[in-house]
Amino acid sequence: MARYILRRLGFMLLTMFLVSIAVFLISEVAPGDVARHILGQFATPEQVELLRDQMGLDEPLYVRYFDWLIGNDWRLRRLVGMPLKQVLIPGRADAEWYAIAPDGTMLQWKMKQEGLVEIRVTPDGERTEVLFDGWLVDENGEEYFWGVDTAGHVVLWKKGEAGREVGPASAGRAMIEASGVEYYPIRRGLLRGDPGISFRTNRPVGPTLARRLRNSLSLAGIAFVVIMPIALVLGVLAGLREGSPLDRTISLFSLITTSVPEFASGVFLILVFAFWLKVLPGAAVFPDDTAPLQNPKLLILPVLTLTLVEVGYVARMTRASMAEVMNAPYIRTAFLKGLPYWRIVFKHALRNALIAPITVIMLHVNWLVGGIVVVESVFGYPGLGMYLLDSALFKDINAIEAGAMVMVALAVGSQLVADIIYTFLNPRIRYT
Amino acid sequence: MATERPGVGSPREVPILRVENLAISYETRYGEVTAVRDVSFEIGRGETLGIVGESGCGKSTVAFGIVNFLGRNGRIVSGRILFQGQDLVGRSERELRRLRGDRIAMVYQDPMQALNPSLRIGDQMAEVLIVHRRMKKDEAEERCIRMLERVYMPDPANVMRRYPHQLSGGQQQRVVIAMALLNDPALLIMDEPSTALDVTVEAAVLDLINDLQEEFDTAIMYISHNLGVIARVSDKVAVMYAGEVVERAAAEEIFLHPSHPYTLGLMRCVPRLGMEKASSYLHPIRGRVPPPNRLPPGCVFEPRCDFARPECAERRPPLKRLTDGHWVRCFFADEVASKGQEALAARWRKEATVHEPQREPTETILTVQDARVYYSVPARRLFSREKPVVKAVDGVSFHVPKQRTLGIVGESGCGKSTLVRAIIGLEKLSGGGMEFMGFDISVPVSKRDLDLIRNIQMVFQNPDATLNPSFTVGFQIARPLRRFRAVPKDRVKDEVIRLLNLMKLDASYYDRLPRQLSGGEKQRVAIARAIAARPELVLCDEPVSALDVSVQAAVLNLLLEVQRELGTTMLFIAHDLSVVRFFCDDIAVMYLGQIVEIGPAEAIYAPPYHPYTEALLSAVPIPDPTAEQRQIRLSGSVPSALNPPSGCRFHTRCPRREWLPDGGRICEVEPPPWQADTEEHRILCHIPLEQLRRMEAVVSEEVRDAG
Amino acid sequence: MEIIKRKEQKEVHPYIPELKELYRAGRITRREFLRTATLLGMSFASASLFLASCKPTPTAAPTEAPTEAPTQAPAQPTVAPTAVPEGMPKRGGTMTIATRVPRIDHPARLSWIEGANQFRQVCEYLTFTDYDNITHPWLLERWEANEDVTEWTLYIRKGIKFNDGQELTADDVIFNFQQWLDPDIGSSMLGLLSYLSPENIEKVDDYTVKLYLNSPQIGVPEHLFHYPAMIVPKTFEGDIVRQPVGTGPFLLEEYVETERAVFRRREDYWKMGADGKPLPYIDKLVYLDLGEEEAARIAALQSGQVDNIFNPSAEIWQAVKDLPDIMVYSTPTAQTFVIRMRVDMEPWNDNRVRQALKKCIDRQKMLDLAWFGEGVLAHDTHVAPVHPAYCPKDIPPYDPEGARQLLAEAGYPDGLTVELATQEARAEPAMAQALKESAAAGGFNIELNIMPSAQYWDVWTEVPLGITIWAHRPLGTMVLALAYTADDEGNPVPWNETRWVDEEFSQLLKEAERTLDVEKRREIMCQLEDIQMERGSVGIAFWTSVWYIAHKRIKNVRAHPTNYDILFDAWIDDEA
Amino acid sequence: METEKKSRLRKFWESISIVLRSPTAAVGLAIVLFWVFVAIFAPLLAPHDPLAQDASAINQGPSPTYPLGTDNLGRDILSRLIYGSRVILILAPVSVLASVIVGTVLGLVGGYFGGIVDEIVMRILDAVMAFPTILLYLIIIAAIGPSPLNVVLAITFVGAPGIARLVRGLTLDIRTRDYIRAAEARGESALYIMFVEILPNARGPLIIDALLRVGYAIFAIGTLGFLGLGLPPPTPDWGGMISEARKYIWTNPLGVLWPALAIASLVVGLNLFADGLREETMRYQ
Repeated sequence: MARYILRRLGFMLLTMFLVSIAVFLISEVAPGDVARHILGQFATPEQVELLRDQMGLDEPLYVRYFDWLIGNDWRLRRLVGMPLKQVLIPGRADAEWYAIAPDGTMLQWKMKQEGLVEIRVTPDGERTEVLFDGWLVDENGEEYFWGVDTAGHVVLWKKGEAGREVGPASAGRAMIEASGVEYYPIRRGLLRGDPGISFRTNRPVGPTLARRLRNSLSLAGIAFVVIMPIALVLGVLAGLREGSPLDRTISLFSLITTSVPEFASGVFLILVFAFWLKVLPGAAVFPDDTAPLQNPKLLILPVLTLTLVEVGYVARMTRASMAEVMNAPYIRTAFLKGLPYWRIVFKHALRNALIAPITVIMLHVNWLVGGIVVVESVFGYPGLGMYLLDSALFKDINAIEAGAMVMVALAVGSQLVADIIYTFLNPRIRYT
Repeated sequence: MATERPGVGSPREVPILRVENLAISYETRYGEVTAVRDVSFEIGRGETLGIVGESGCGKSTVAFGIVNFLGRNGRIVSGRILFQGQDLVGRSERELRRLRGDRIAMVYQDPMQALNPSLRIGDQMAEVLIVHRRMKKDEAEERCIRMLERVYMPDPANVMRRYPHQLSGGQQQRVVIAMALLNDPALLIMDEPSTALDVTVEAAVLDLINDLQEEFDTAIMYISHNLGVIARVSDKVAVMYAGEVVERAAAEEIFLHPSHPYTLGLMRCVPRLGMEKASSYLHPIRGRVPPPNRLPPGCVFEPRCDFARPECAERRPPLKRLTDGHWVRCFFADEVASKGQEALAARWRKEATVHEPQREPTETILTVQDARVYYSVPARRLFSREKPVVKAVDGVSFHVPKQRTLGIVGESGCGKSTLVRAIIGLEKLSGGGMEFMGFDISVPVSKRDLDLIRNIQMVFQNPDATLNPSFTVGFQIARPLRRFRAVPKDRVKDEVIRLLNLMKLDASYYDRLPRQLSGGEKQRVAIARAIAARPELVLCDEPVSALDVSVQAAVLNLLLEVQRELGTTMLFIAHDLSVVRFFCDDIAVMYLGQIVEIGPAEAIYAPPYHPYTEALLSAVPIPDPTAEQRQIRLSGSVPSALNPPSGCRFHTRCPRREWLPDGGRICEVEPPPWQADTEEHRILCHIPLEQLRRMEAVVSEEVRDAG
Repeated sequence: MEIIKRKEQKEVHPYIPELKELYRAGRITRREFLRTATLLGMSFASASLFLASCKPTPTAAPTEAPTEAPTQAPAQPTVAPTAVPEGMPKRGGTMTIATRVPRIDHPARLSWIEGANQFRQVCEYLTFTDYDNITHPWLLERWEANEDVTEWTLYIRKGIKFNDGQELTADDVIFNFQQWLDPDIGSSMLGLLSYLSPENIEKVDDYTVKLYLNSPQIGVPEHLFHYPAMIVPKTFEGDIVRQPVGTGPFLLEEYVETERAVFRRREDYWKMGADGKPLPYIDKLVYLDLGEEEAARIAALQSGQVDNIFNPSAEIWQAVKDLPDIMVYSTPTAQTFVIRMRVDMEPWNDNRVRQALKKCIDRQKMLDLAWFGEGVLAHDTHVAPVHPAYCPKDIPPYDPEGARQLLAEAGYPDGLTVELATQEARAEPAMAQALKESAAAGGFNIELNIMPSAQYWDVWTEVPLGITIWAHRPLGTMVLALAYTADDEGNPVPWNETRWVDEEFSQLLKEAERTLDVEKRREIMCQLEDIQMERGSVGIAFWTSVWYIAHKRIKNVRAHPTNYDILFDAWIDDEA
Repeated sequence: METEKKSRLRKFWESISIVLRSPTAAVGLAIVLFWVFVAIFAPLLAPHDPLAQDASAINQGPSPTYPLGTDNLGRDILSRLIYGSRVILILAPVSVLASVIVGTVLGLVGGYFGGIVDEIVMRILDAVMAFPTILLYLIIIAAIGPSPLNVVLAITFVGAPGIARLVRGLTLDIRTRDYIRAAEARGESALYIMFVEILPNARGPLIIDALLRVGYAIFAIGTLGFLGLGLPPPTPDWGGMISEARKYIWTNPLGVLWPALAIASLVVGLNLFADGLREETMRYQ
């Protein structure tokens, strides 16, 4: 069993790797330029080019891919000559890069009016700024220096002829004097926990994605907890009373609900409950992070929309499986053993009948989290689906990759869980 | 409390079960169909009633009718079922439920399906006691373990915790039987309990049933299509045909004085152990079993009856009393009875002209030299080094002369099918070599050239799976003709029709689909397909074992005709020794991947035997209750081919080991040598030949000639 | 360069007496007088005083611009906004606004109005152009221009403090001018203040700054209210989110891009409210990003979860205008959807084909379908009635037959197949489908390529035929300079999406920007409009109204032509 | 003597009679045929040109001239529904057909050869199934731009794994049958065995599954239209119509109702037909 799980986990990593490459290639091919999306339609071509350079988008595809995957801080260290360290800014979902001097003080440089300034932060947090004078001289006599700016780039500054330092005084995230010579955004790479900066929010992808994932999981989770029991019960009842009026009504109900597309049913629910009856909020508005917990009413309609579509599908499947099991020979044996009806149903039939539906239900986890982008868009619910859709439209490659990785992990993960549950329920299958 | 067995149907006592003209019908798409009509019989305490009949004759319907478990569309139309005096028909579901599993227990056909795959054996058994006796769990489990011991189940405590799929077929059947007997039922209904089992396991189960009946004094209704099994188990026998009981009498009476044409027909189409193709002829019953919704007006057997007279077609014969306890549903019962006697006697006369086996030595067409077929099986533990291997066929050598038939006999798992599939090229040889008409055929079929492939064809076991359901009969027979270009394009259709006629099927079958054919007809088409391109060698993998007895005879005769007419050599695989004895010239007995005895048919069936052959012969059910058959039972279960026992593979179960010094230690250590009884007859055993020659015949001679 | 006579007058600017004469003679409208006078430094109070004291004699006065009343949209009689708050404004409460919360770093580089609206609550501008297009001093006390409006003196209001305690001084103002003019920062102010170079800014004293322009420009105060022109302290280092320092009424509490932005009231704001205490009245402002989906925003507004939807499309207006507790404020603007043709590409290089397409525009129908009739018809020139120097023209009729003839002349007797690209947003798809249907009669077979907004903004200057939305700008000349001229070397400026450069047109435009004289300026505009109508590269069907839709509990708000959120004196009354 | 052709004809009638016997299948078939009829005779049935815009009647409810009312561009909803059925009834089946072809080939190859080939096929299928569908739609559409081709491609890419798994399962089961052994014993080529011996016997479950997939394809086309990634306007397609009418639901709720009912009815029809068929074949075995 362990060997099987190991093999499947290995496969999961392989799939994620393949998907990440596919996403990188396809988004390279797809039209649209993220720098222009950031700067807006009124940016001049030079500005767009400069921003592309600063975001490291002008580097060859494979370099960018490996930067994303395993990071480039270990490579850039050689340029700066000092180890680089990423420090989280307390209280804000952001982080800064520093070069670490031998004595432990953290260094950053930024271009100001009076020239290149060195920021020193001693281990005990005391921060000083002093004019920089450690310029190096290259072969043709030009003064240059490789340092770390405040916007997380390793930058090459050069002293121009006009005596005034030329280079990006990139204070904060902005590029005040954006005439730097070379830029490399520093990253630790996904495998070392840093999915990179989202171009859309200019913040690390991690926290935003986590919030979106939590929203989606809470929606999917509640929907899952609501849908599955109802659907299973309905399916079992219909399967037991095959052909009876109860079976026919349940089948018809589940057939109708699965046939109405979720975007149509979602809109109708808003019309009825939010507009006419004014009972429930029509949109999932999150004034702050804790909204879904404080105001559960926000989730009722989205969950209801999801439930409508899902219940029918799962119920129909459970019904078929239940009906099949009830005609199985071992159930006949149970009857012939004179066991009471409900004992036969619960002890003998249910266990085998639930094997098929449960495994398929797990495959729905993947759909629930990623595929419900339509429900998210109808209710403006800030979930993972919308996040991926917006990022893809914006060509925010770091966000797309991180989102895709989460989804693939969920998909393959749920497939694996489905198989494991399958083995517990069905002792005949012993995976080697 | 082993009371003396009350003999046949003692009248004074109230019978456990008494059924009076029971009629059951199903409503199907074609409307209401009566599957069973006016069936009556009774079973006394400690008495076994055998119900015999071919598939579709309604015997299972009767069984389910008694416990009123007829599914949604079945219904008891009329008649009474008196269980210990009270009528079950019309009783409420609640009352019936209390009876089932407590007073009336049922065991039915396929043991693999009968147990719930997801529950442990212990839970499924204890349940019966807990529900009916309100017994506490541990006490119930204790009772189950004791019951498992009674059914000779090895290591019962461990079995309780295992799941059904971890037990062999035989073991599962024992569990089902034990479960049925837990509440000491008054009536035990068994529907073909041993059909799916190997002959040695079947023999053990049948013995078990007899012992338990004596001990618990239960009334048993035993249903089977195998005459031999019925003969061994039943005190009284009822023969059913197309939903009706055609003859009912004591066991000896039925077998020695069959008085209904159908019963007689059954007797004459089943090969007796001693018969062989040279001296006797199988009499198949012509025609087909009529479908329940289109029954003939008069006597239901009339269309297939050799004694039929015009009035048989008009009036339906009642069940007439011939002698005390012997009832027959035929107007001319006594005439049938007397004619029957000479027909049965005739069976033993040597009819010279029937099938002259190829006597003079011809050149060998197929030689197999030390053939080995191994499968690698994924290792149990995570990182274990050694790659476990199943040695399905482990060093088999033999040769087959042209136009003769070699029979290969052995229980399931002995490797006979694998061997055949290796010969035709579907399995890769792991060692040794094979030669056919001078060509090396140890390579798989994909690597053989077309002409070589044309010359070896195969007939398969399961008639329902041997033909492709999506194509017409004509297309499937024509395929080999087209593939091997055996016949010019334009004459393919005529050739197919000729082949159909050869198989005694008229041209109308050309456009039919497999689902419109009966089992027997499908098998004939399969044979037509196999011989279409005139192969030199035809391999038959259990061609008749899935057919009804009456149809079996017709197919066997067909194969013999084909061999005579086309001169094809045949390899015949089977587990039914009487059929093999009848059909084959030479016979090889296989056990766990090796041939343990090989020789001409008559040499195999007479001492000296290899101990395994002897056990096989003693387990074969003989359709004659009076026949004495030495009881030799094998202990333990078939070892796994994963790591076969050292030395002689049979030593773990061999009943004859004590004939050798110090308990047959040599059998465990050294692989046995080949000992030649005659030039063709050889036995693989350590026991010296003289000692083997002194063995008693398993089936005494005089039974064979008495007739 | 015509020199205006200097007049010894205590007037702030020598031209003002002449202005008064023109007004008394009725040759310029009340609004033109007010706007030009205030631009020249006259205080709004004294200007209105003068207007009240005399009545213009209606001689050959130019026809009143049809949209005199700034707030009254002709077609739809929405409720007139409450000009004066009923009773004393209440304090406190939270206002929630549904809008996109985009990424932002340096305010000078802003290109989305949403970002400007959010940080306009924290930082302020030197001047303030109100709803009637009249510019007042804001952070400035007052300003003075020399005679030929080439030198401007800006007097900074004393005592205004940034929210980190620093006082607003001339150094800060100069720092901001340098930021706007620094090409590396890439601010759109660079294009606007093309008449000013960084070295010509002189710091007179701590509270006075003097600008020496390279060429005369009357609209300087208006340009200082352009949305990127927020005033940040001189210590600013480029990221407003990390350094939310400004003189505005609110403080930044939380800014989560693509999700929400939260602002809290500032206690020590310099401007006083009606009740004598410092503004603003509202406690907390929450901007929520509900994504592109309009239905979600409508549902949120309708269920009271948000109080206002930023820049509502016609569909949103149609959906919510009749809801019980929702107030709709409307205002005519110079916002339009330009059907633009690249003149440097087949077939649009032939003016007859361009004229043919213009004839195919069924203007009223397109206005009804795309904007539910909420706007005024236009005549293919990028100067709108709300613009002060607008020269009215009659609306060209829908003439498919004429179009077909023109196409035949141009060599396409049996019609022409073209592809039109635009964004899947607001009204563009509706307009595109309306144009396709009406142009079919005129011989055009238009295939539509409607793509997601992000994709369209990648190619909006490249596609041969497209529909592009142009936001409102207070001055007619602004847009003409941005979209229909060439730079010094003669190739089209970056936003000239149609690559249309016309020598005569460019000359006249420079002329118009220089002329102070309102009348003369209007004549030049008339010529500019004629050129664009006759051989221009754009079809403009209508000018849209813009709405400000808010819950009735939000008081003292009005619709602003460029959708600015002016909330420093808005207040919330929950009882009403 | 019956010829080859006649037996095929008989087989055809036999399958038709199966359908008519089960009520659910008959009702389902009736609904589907209704929409097919509407699609074929659209020009005759539609009262107005689906693209004609009537500026005076925007977002109107049902009226004598416009029985089902008008959409946000003043176009007649009834006519657009009728013409929309054409788009759906061509696009959905075509996409399903494409995914059936791709899926069947993969399933057959994986199921028949087994071993590493099967492992590779299965891994590819798993990878495709794990790929986030929304991203997939986006990327295909971004690469090719909104057009019917990319709708087909998107649905094929999403649908094929499901079908491949079904066919693989069936092949694994059929492969054990004796008639396959007989074919192999005749040295038939792998291709022959897969496409002549195995595939015809997988027909039953494949047809039923395909019918269900047409329903899902209709959903997918609707979802794509809804997210603005589907067919380019002004083509009348039901999903797009819902997405358009969604914004005006407060003033004209019926605008969303009609296309939603259309989609639901067609999908119900297909599901009923498939269920009926499955029940019949189940009882038939």
